[in-house]
Amino acid sequence: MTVLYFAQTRRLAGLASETLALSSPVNAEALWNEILARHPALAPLRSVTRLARNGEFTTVDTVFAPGDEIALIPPVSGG
Amino acid sequence: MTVLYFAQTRRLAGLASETLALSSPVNAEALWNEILARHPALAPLRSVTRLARNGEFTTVDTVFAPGDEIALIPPVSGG
Amino acid sequence: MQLQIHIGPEPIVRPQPAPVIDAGVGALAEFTGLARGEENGASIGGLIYEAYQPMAEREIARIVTKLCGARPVLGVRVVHRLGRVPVGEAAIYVAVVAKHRAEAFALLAGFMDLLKQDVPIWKTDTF
Amino acid sequence: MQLQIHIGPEPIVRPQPAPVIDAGVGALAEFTGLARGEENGASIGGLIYEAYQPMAEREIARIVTKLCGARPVLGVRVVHRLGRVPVGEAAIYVAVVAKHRAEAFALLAGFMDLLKQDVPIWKTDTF
Repeated sequence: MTVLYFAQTRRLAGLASETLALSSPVNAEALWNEILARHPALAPLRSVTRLARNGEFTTVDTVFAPGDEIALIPPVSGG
Repeated sequence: MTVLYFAQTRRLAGLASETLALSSPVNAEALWNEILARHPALAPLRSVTRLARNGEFTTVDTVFAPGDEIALIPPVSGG
Repeated sequence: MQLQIHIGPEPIVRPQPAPVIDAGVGALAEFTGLARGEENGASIGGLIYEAYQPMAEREIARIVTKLCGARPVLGVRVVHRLGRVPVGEAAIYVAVVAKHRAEAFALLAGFMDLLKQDVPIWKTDTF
Repeated sequence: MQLQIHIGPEPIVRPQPAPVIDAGVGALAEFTGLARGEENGASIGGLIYEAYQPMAEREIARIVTKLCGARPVLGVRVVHRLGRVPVGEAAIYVAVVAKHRAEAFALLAGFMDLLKQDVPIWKTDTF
Protein backbone atom coordinates (compact mmCIF):
# COMPACT_ATOMS: atom_id res chain seq x y z
CA MET A 1 0.00 0.00 0.00
CA THR A 2 1.23 3.46 -0.91
CA VAL A 3 0.34 6.32 1.41
CA LEU A 4 0.50 9.89 0.11
CA TYR A 5 0.84 12.87 2.43
CA PHE A 6 -0.21 16.35 1.33
CA ALA A 7 0.02 19.87 2.73
CA GLN A 8 0.15 19.92 6.53
CA THR A 9 0.23 16.13 6.76
CA ARG A 10 3.25 16.08 4.46
CA ARG A 11 5.03 18.68 6.53
CA LEU A 12 4.27 16.98 9.83
CA ALA A 13 5.05 13.47 8.56
CA GLY A 14 8.20 14.81 6.96
CA LEU A 15 7.66 12.88 3.74
CA ALA A 16 5.38 12.91 0.70
CA SER A 17 4.79 9.20 0.38
CA GLU A 18 5.74 5.85 1.82
CA THR A 19 4.93 2.19 1.45
CA LEU A 20 3.09 0.22 4.12
CA ALA A 21 3.40 -3.55 3.96
CA LEU A 22 -0.08 -4.80 4.86
CA SER A 23 -0.72 -8.51 4.88
CA SER A 24 -4.52 -8.17 4.67
CA PRO A 25 -7.26 -5.56 4.17
CA VAL A 26 -7.85 -3.15 7.04
CA ASN A 27 -10.51 -0.67 8.02
CA ALA A 28 -9.96 3.08 8.54
CA GLU A 29 -9.39 2.69 12.27
CA ALA A 30 -6.60 0.15 11.79
CA LEU A 31 -5.06 2.21 8.99
CA TRP A 32 -5.02 5.36 11.08
CA ASN A 33 -3.45 3.44 13.95
CA GLU A 34 -0.65 2.28 11.68
CA ILE A 35 -0.12 5.78 10.26
CA LEU A 36 -0.12 7.44 13.68
CA ALA A 37 2.28 4.84 15.06
CA ARG A 38 4.73 5.91 12.36
CA HIS A 39 3.94 9.64 12.55
CA PRO A 40 2.63 10.65 15.98
CA ALA A 41 2.83 14.32 14.91
CA LEU A 42 -0.22 13.74 12.71
CA ALA A 43 -2.51 12.99 15.66
CA PRO A 44 -3.88 16.56 15.95
CA LEU A 45 -4.92 16.47 12.28
CA ARG A 46 -6.73 13.15 12.37
CA SER A 47 -10.16 14.59 13.11
CA VAL A 48 -10.01 17.01 10.17
CA THR A 49 -8.20 14.79 7.68
CA ARG A 50 -10.12 12.63 5.22
CA LEU A 51 -8.75 9.48 3.66
CA ALA A 52 -8.87 8.90 -0.09
CA ARG A 53 -8.50 5.44 -1.58
CA ASN A 54 -7.36 5.22 -5.19
CA GLY A 55 -8.28 8.84 -5.75
CA GLU A 56 -11.73 8.89 -4.16
CA PHE A 57 -12.96 9.97 -0.76
CA THR A 58 -13.72 7.03 1.50
CA THR A 59 -16.66 6.31 3.77
CA VAL A 60 -16.74 4.68 7.19
CA ASP A 61 -17.27 1.33 5.47
CA THR A 62 -14.28 1.52 3.14
CA VAL A 63 -11.84 -1.37 3.34
CA PHE A 64 -8.23 -0.61 2.47
CA ALA A 65 -6.41 -3.36 0.59
CA PRO A 66 -2.67 -3.97 0.30
CA GLY A 67 -2.47 -2.74 -3.31
CA ASP A 68 -4.34 0.55 -2.74
CA GLU A 69 -3.05 4.09 -3.11
CA ILE A 70 -4.14 5.93 0.02
CA ALA A 71 -3.97 9.71 0.45
CA LEU A 72 -4.34 11.84 3.54
CA ILE A 73 -6.48 14.87 2.65
CA PRO A 74 -6.26 17.61 5.26
CA PRO A 75 -8.69 20.55 4.87
CA VAL A 76 -8.38 21.84 1.31
CA SER A 77 -7.79 25.47 0.36
CA GLY A 78 -7.78 25.74 -3.41
CA GLY A 79 -9.05 28.63 -5.45
CA MET B 1 -39.99 70.56 -24.64
CA THR B 2 -38.21 67.84 -26.54
CA VAL B 3 -39.77 64.37 -26.54
CA LEU B 4 -37.60 61.37 -27.41
CA TYR B 5 -39.09 58.10 -28.62
CA PHE B 6 -37.19 54.84 -28.31
CA ALA B 7 -37.66 51.26 -29.46
CA GLN B 8 -41.32 50.33 -29.95
CA THR B 9 -42.48 53.87 -29.17
CA ARG B 10 -40.17 55.22 -31.90
CA ARG B 11 -41.49 52.69 -34.39
CA LEU B 12 -45.13 53.35 -33.55
CA ALA B 13 -44.76 57.12 -33.40
CA GLY B 14 -42.79 57.03 -36.63
CA LEU B 15 -40.16 59.45 -35.36
CA ALA B 16 -37.29 59.58 -32.89
CA SER B 17 -37.93 63.02 -31.43
CA GLU B 18 -40.12 66.03 -31.71
CA THR B 19 -40.71 69.36 -30.04
CA LEU B 20 -43.83 70.13 -28.04
CA ALA B 21 -44.62 73.78 -27.45
CA LEU B 22 -45.90 73.88 -23.88
CA SER B 23 -46.88 77.21 -22.41
CA SER B 24 -46.68 76.01 -18.80
CA PRO B 25 -45.62 73.01 -16.68
CA VAL B 26 -47.82 69.92 -16.90
CA ASN B 27 -48.19 66.70 -15.00
CA ALA B 28 -47.77 63.20 -16.45
CA GLU B 29 -51.45 62.82 -17.25
CA ALA B 30 -51.53 65.99 -19.34
CA LEU B 31 -48.27 65.13 -21.03
CA TRP B 32 -49.52 61.66 -21.98
CA ASN B 33 -52.72 63.16 -23.33
CA GLU B 34 -50.73 65.48 -25.55
CA ILE B 35 -48.47 62.67 -26.77
CA LEU B 36 -51.36 60.29 -27.44
CA ALA B 37 -53.28 63.00 -29.29
CA ARG B 38 -50.33 63.23 -31.67
CA HIS B 39 -49.59 59.50 -31.78
CA PRO B 40 -52.69 57.43 -31.06
CA ALA B 41 -50.74 54.28 -32.00
CA LEU B 42 -48.85 54.60 -28.73
CA ALA B 43 -51.95 54.04 -26.59
CA PRO B 44 -51.38 50.28 -26.10
CA LEU B 45 -47.90 50.98 -24.74
CA ARG B 46 -48.88 53.63 -22.25
CA SER B 47 -49.34 51.26 -19.32
CA VAL B 48 -45.89 49.72 -19.74
CA THR B 49 -43.98 52.85 -20.77
CA ARG B 50 -42.19 54.98 -18.19
CA LEU B 51 -41.41 58.64 -18.65
CA ALA B 52 -37.95 60.04 -18.07
CA ARG B 53 -37.36 63.73 -17.50
CA ASN B 54 -33.88 65.08 -18.22
CA GLY B 55 -32.46 61.57 -18.12
CA GLU B 56 -34.08 60.32 -14.93
CA PHE B 57 -37.14 58.21 -14.29
CA THR B 58 -40.08 60.23 -13.07
CA THR B 59 -42.55 59.64 -10.24
CA VAL B 60 -46.27 60.34 -10.10
CA ASP B 61 -45.45 63.78 -8.68
CA THR B 62 -43.06 64.87 -11.41
CA VAL B 63 -43.92 68.14 -13.13
CA PHE B 64 -42.79 68.53 -16.72
CA ALA B 65 -41.59 72.00 -17.69
CA PRO B 66 -41.37 73.56 -21.15
CA GLY B 67 -37.55 73.30 -21.29
CA ASP B 68 -37.33 69.62 -20.30
CA GLU B 69 -36.05 66.71 -22.33
CA ILE B 70 -38.65 63.97 -21.99
CA ALA B 71 -38.11 60.36 -23.04
CA LEU B 72 -40.57 57.52 -23.45
CA ILE B 73 -39.02 54.38 -22.01
CA PRO B 74 -40.86 51.24 -23.09
CA PRO B 75 -39.83 47.98 -21.38
CA VAL B 76 -36.06 47.70 -21.66
CA SER B 77 -34.22 44.66 -22.98
CA GLY B 78 -30.51 45.29 -22.72
CA GLY B 79 -27.83 42.74 -21.98
CA MET C 1 -22.07 19.84 -21.64
CA GLN C 2 -18.37 20.00 -22.30
CA LEU C 3 -15.83 20.03 -19.51
CA GLN C 4 -12.20 20.98 -19.78
CA ILE C 5 -9.90 20.73 -16.80
CA HIS C 6 -6.31 21.77 -16.54
CA ILE C 7 -4.28 21.79 -13.35
CA GLY C 8 -0.67 22.76 -13.71
CA PRO C 9 2.15 25.16 -12.97
CA GLU C 10 1.71 27.43 -15.99
CA PRO C 11 0.63 31.03 -15.40
CA ILE C 12 -3.03 31.40 -16.25
CA VAL C 13 -3.44 33.68 -19.22
CA ARG C 14 -5.86 36.16 -17.80
CA PRO C 15 -8.75 37.20 -20.00
CA GLN C 16 -7.75 40.85 -20.03
CA PRO C 17 -6.55 43.39 -17.49
CA ALA C 18 -9.07 43.63 -14.71
CA PRO C 19 -10.68 47.01 -14.08
CA VAL C 20 -8.66 47.48 -10.91
CA ILE C 21 -5.73 45.34 -9.92
CA ASP C 22 -4.13 46.11 -6.64
CA ALA C 23 -2.83 43.81 -3.96
CA GLY C 24 -6.24 43.70 -2.27
CA VAL C 25 -8.08 42.19 -5.22
CA GLY C 26 -8.82 38.51 -4.73
CA ALA C 27 -11.74 37.98 -7.06
CA LEU C 28 -12.64 38.94 -10.61
CA ALA C 29 -16.11 37.93 -11.77
CA GLU C 30 -17.11 38.56 -15.35
CA PHE C 31 -20.25 38.19 -17.38
CA THR C 32 -20.49 38.25 -21.15
CA GLY C 33 -23.90 38.22 -22.77
CA LEU C 34 -23.84 36.90 -26.33
CA ALA C 35 -26.33 37.17 -29.16
CA ARG C 36 -27.96 33.78 -29.62
CA GLY C 37 -28.95 32.37 -32.98
CA GLU C 38 -32.65 32.28 -32.32
CA GLU C 39 -35.32 34.69 -31.15
CA ASN C 40 -38.84 33.52 -30.40
CA GLY C 41 -38.08 30.22 -32.10
CA ALA C 42 -36.86 31.75 -35.36
CA SER C 43 -33.29 31.50 -36.57
CA ILE C 44 -31.57 34.90 -36.77
CA GLY C 45 -28.24 36.36 -37.79
CA GLY C 46 -28.00 38.72 -34.86
CA LEU C 47 -29.61 41.41 -32.74
CA ILE C 48 -29.85 45.16 -33.04
CA TYR C 49 -29.58 47.28 -29.91
CA GLU C 50 -30.36 50.92 -29.29
CA ALA C 51 -30.01 53.07 -26.18
CA TYR C 52 -30.96 56.37 -24.65
CA GLN C 53 -27.28 56.70 -24.12
CA PRO C 54 -26.71 59.43 -21.51
CA MET C 55 -29.53 58.08 -19.37
CA ALA C 56 -28.30 54.51 -19.78
CA GLU C 57 -24.86 55.49 -18.51
CA ARG C 58 -26.39 57.36 -15.59
CA GLU C 59 -28.69 54.45 -14.69
CA ILE C 60 -25.81 52.00 -14.79
CA ALA C 61 -23.83 54.25 -12.46
CA ARG C 62 -26.81 54.56 -10.14
CA ILE C 63 -27.36 50.80 -10.00
CA VAL C 64 -23.72 50.03 -9.34
CA THR C 65 -23.50 52.68 -6.65
CA LYS C 66 -26.64 51.37 -4.99
CA LEU C 67 -25.49 47.73 -5.08
CA CYS C 68 -22.04 48.66 -3.81
CA GLY C 69 -23.60 50.15 -0.72
CA ALA C 70 -24.64 46.68 0.38
CA ARG C 71 -21.62 44.78 -0.95
CA PRO C 72 -18.37 46.72 -1.21
CA VAL C 73 -16.45 45.92 -4.37
CA LEU C 74 -13.20 47.30 -5.75
CA GLY C 75 -14.07 47.89 -9.36
CA VAL C 76 -16.77 47.44 -11.96
CA ARG C 77 -16.57 47.66 -15.71
CA VAL C 78 -19.62 47.63 -17.93
CA VAL C 79 -19.52 47.64 -21.72
CA HIS C 80 -22.64 47.35 -23.83
CA ARG C 81 -22.59 47.20 -27.59
CA LEU C 82 -25.12 49.07 -29.74
CA GLY C 83 -26.29 48.53 -33.29
CA ARG C 84 -25.90 45.15 -34.97
CA VAL C 85 -24.51 42.33 -32.84
CA PRO C 86 -23.96 39.17 -34.89
CA VAL C 87 -24.74 35.78 -33.37
CA GLY C 88 -21.92 34.60 -31.13
CA GLU C 89 -20.65 38.10 -30.46
CA ALA C 90 -20.96 39.91 -27.15
CA ALA C 91 -23.72 42.39 -26.48
CA ILE C 92 -22.62 43.10 -22.93
CA TYR C 93 -19.53 42.59 -20.81
CA VAL C 94 -19.49 43.25 -17.07
CA ALA C 95 -16.47 42.79 -14.83
CA VAL C 96 -16.41 43.12 -11.05
CA VAL C 97 -13.30 43.01 -8.88
CA ALA C 98 -13.53 42.59 -5.14
CA LYS C 99 -11.58 41.29 -2.20
CA HIS C 100 -13.61 38.07 -2.06
CA ARG C 101 -15.74 36.21 -4.53
CA ALA C 102 -19.03 36.45 -2.62
CA GLU C 103 -19.38 40.19 -3.11
CA ALA C 104 -18.21 39.98 -6.72
CA PHE C 105 -20.82 37.32 -7.57
CA ALA C 106 -23.58 39.17 -5.71
CA LEU C 107 -22.86 42.42 -7.49
CA LEU C 108 -22.58 40.80 -10.90
CA ALA C 109 -25.89 38.94 -10.64
CA GLY C 110 -27.69 41.86 -9.00
CA PHE C 111 -26.41 44.27 -11.60
CA MET C 112 -27.63 42.15 -14.49
CA ASP C 113 -31.09 41.84 -12.93
CA LEU C 114 -31.40 45.61 -12.52
CA LEU C 115 -29.91 46.35 -15.92
CA LYS C 116 -32.67 44.31 -17.50
CA GLN C 117 -35.23 46.23 -15.49
CA ASP C 118 -34.10 49.86 -15.51
CA VAL C 119 -31.39 50.66 -18.04
CA PRO C 120 -32.79 52.24 -21.23
CA ILE C 121 -31.22 49.89 -23.74
CA TRP C 122 -33.37 47.90 -26.12
CA LYS C 123 -33.07 44.95 -28.46
CA THR C 124 -35.07 46.59 -31.22
CA ASP C 125 -34.72 44.16 -34.07
CA THR C 126 -33.09 41.04 -35.45
CA PHE C 127 -31.37 40.46 -38.76
CA MET D 1 -14.82 51.65 -5.92
CA GLN D 2 -13.97 52.52 -9.48
CA LEU D 3 -16.56 52.48 -12.21
CA GLN D 4 -15.97 52.49 -15.91
CA ILE D 5 -18.85 52.63 -18.33
CA HIS D 6 -18.76 52.44 -22.06
CA ILE D 7 -21.79 52.19 -24.31
CA GLY D 8 -21.07 52.24 -27.98
CA PRO D 9 -21.11 50.51 -31.33
CA GLU D 10 -17.62 48.97 -31.19
CA PRO D 11 -17.35 45.17 -31.03
CA ILE D 12 -16.53 44.11 -27.48
CA VAL D 13 -13.13 42.53 -27.34
CA ARG D 14 -14.00 39.28 -25.68
CA PRO D 15 -11.71 38.10 -22.93
CA GLN D 16 -10.77 34.90 -24.71
CA PRO D 17 -12.55 32.24 -26.70
CA ALA D 18 -15.27 30.75 -24.59
CA PRO D 19 -15.10 27.02 -23.87
CA VAL D 20 -17.99 26.33 -26.21
CA ILE D 21 -19.37 28.83 -28.64
CA ASP D 22 -22.33 27.73 -30.65
CA ALA D 23 -25.42 29.61 -31.62
CA GLY D 24 -27.20 28.49 -28.45
CA VAL D 25 -24.77 30.16 -26.05
CA GLY D 26 -26.18 33.32 -24.52
CA ALA D 27 -24.13 33.66 -21.36
CA LEU D 28 -20.49 33.34 -20.38
CA ALA D 29 -19.74 33.71 -16.69
CA GLU D 30 -16.14 33.69 -15.52
CA PHE D 31 -14.36 33.74 -12.22
CA THR D 32 -10.71 34.47 -11.66
CA GLY D 33 -9.26 34.05 -8.18
CA LEU D 34 -6.14 36.11 -7.63
CA ALA D 35 -3.40 35.90 -5.02
CA ARG D 36 -3.84 38.81 -2.62
CA GLY D 37 -0.96 40.66 -1.01
CA GLU D 38 -1.74 39.65 2.52
CA GLU D 39 -2.38 36.46 4.44
CA ASN D 40 -3.50 36.50 8.06
CA GLY D 41 -2.66 40.19 8.26
CA ALA D 42 0.93 39.80 7.02
CA SER D 43 2.16 41.21 3.72
CA ILE D 44 3.24 38.48 1.29
CA GLY D 45 4.70 38.17 -2.19
CA GLY D 46 2.46 35.32 -3.24
CA LEU D 47 1.00 31.91 -2.49
CA ILE D 48 2.21 28.39 -3.11
CA TYR D 49 -0.30 25.74 -4.13
CA GLU D 50 -0.03 21.97 -4.27
CA ALA D 51 -2.51 19.33 -5.39
CA TYR D 52 -3.20 15.63 -5.39
CA GLN D 53 -3.53 16.13 -9.08
CA PRO D 54 -5.38 13.10 -10.51
CA MET D 55 -7.86 13.16 -7.66
CA ALA D 56 -8.31 16.94 -7.97
CA GLU D 57 -9.20 16.57 -11.64
CA ARG D 58 -11.61 13.77 -10.86
CA GLU D 59 -13.26 15.72 -8.03
CA ILE D 60 -13.68 18.77 -10.24
CA ALA D 61 -15.32 16.62 -12.90
CA ARG D 62 -17.58 15.04 -10.29
CA ILE D 63 -18.65 18.41 -8.88
CA VAL D 64 -19.38 19.89 -12.29
CA THR D 65 -21.33 16.83 -13.37
CA LYS D 66 -23.35 16.90 -10.17
CA LEU D 67 -24.13 20.63 -10.44
CA CYS D 68 -25.02 20.32 -14.11
CA GLY D 69 -27.71 17.83 -13.23
CA ALA D 70 -29.66 20.60 -11.52
CA ARG D 71 -28.71 23.41 -13.89
CA PRO D 72 -27.89 22.45 -17.46
CA VAL D 73 -24.98 24.41 -18.87
CA LEU D 74 -23.20 24.23 -22.19
CA GLY D 75 -19.57 24.27 -21.17
CA VAL D 76 -17.25 24.65 -18.21
CA ARG D 77 -13.56 25.35 -18.10
CA VAL D 78 -11.52 25.14 -14.93
CA VAL D 79 -7.83 26.01 -14.69
CA HIS D 80 -5.96 26.00 -11.42
CA ARG D 81 -2.34 27.02 -11.09
CA LEU D 82 0.10 25.13 -8.89
CA GLY D 83 3.39 26.15 -7.31
CA ARG D 84 4.20 29.83 -6.75
CA VAL D 85 1.48 32.32 -7.63
CA PRO D 86 2.72 35.91 -7.24
CA VAL D 87 0.39 38.56 -5.84
CA GLY D 88 -1.98 39.85 -8.52
CA GLU D 89 -1.73 36.72 -10.63
CA ALA D 90 -4.51 34.18 -11.02
CA ALA D 91 -4.63 31.01 -8.98
CA ILE D 92 -7.87 29.81 -10.53
CA TYR D 93 -9.95 30.56 -13.60
CA VAL D 94 -13.41 29.09 -14.14
CA ALA D 95 -15.60 29.75 -17.16
CA VAL D 96 -19.18 28.59 -17.65
CA VAL D 97 -21.19 28.95 -20.83
CA ALA D 98 -24.92 28.44 -20.86
CA LYS D 99 -28.03 29.45 -22.72
CA HIS D 100 -29.01 31.96 -20.03
CA ARG D 101 -27.15 33.76 -17.30
CA ALA D 102 -29.04 32.30 -14.34
CA GLU D 103 -27.67 28.79 -14.82
CA ALA D 104 -24.18 30.11 -15.57
CA PHE D 105 -24.10 32.17 -12.36
CA ALA D 106 -25.54 29.33 -10.28
CA LEU D 107 -23.00 26.85 -11.55
CA LEU D 108 -20.08 29.22 -11.15
CA ALA D 109 -20.88 30.10 -7.53
CA GLY D 110 -21.84 26.54 -6.60
CA PHE D 111 -18.69 25.17 -8.16
CA MET D 112 -16.43 27.52 -6.23
CA ASP D 113 -18.13 26.60 -2.95
CA LEU D 114 -17.62 22.88 -3.55
CA LEU D 115 -14.09 23.33 -4.86
CA LYS D 116 -13.14 24.93 -1.57
CA GLN D 117 -14.71 22.03 0.28
CA ASP D 118 -13.75 18.89 -1.65
CA VAL D 119 -11.01 19.38 -4.23
CA PRO D 120 -7.59 18.27 -2.96
CA ILE D 121 -5.68 21.46 -3.69
CA TRP D 122 -3.93 23.35 -0.92
CA LYS D 123 -2.38 26.73 -0.33
CA THR D 124 0.64 25.32 1.47
CA ASP D 125 2.80 28.37 1.95
CA THR D 126 3.43 32.02 1.21
CA PHE D 127 6.54 33.77 -0.03
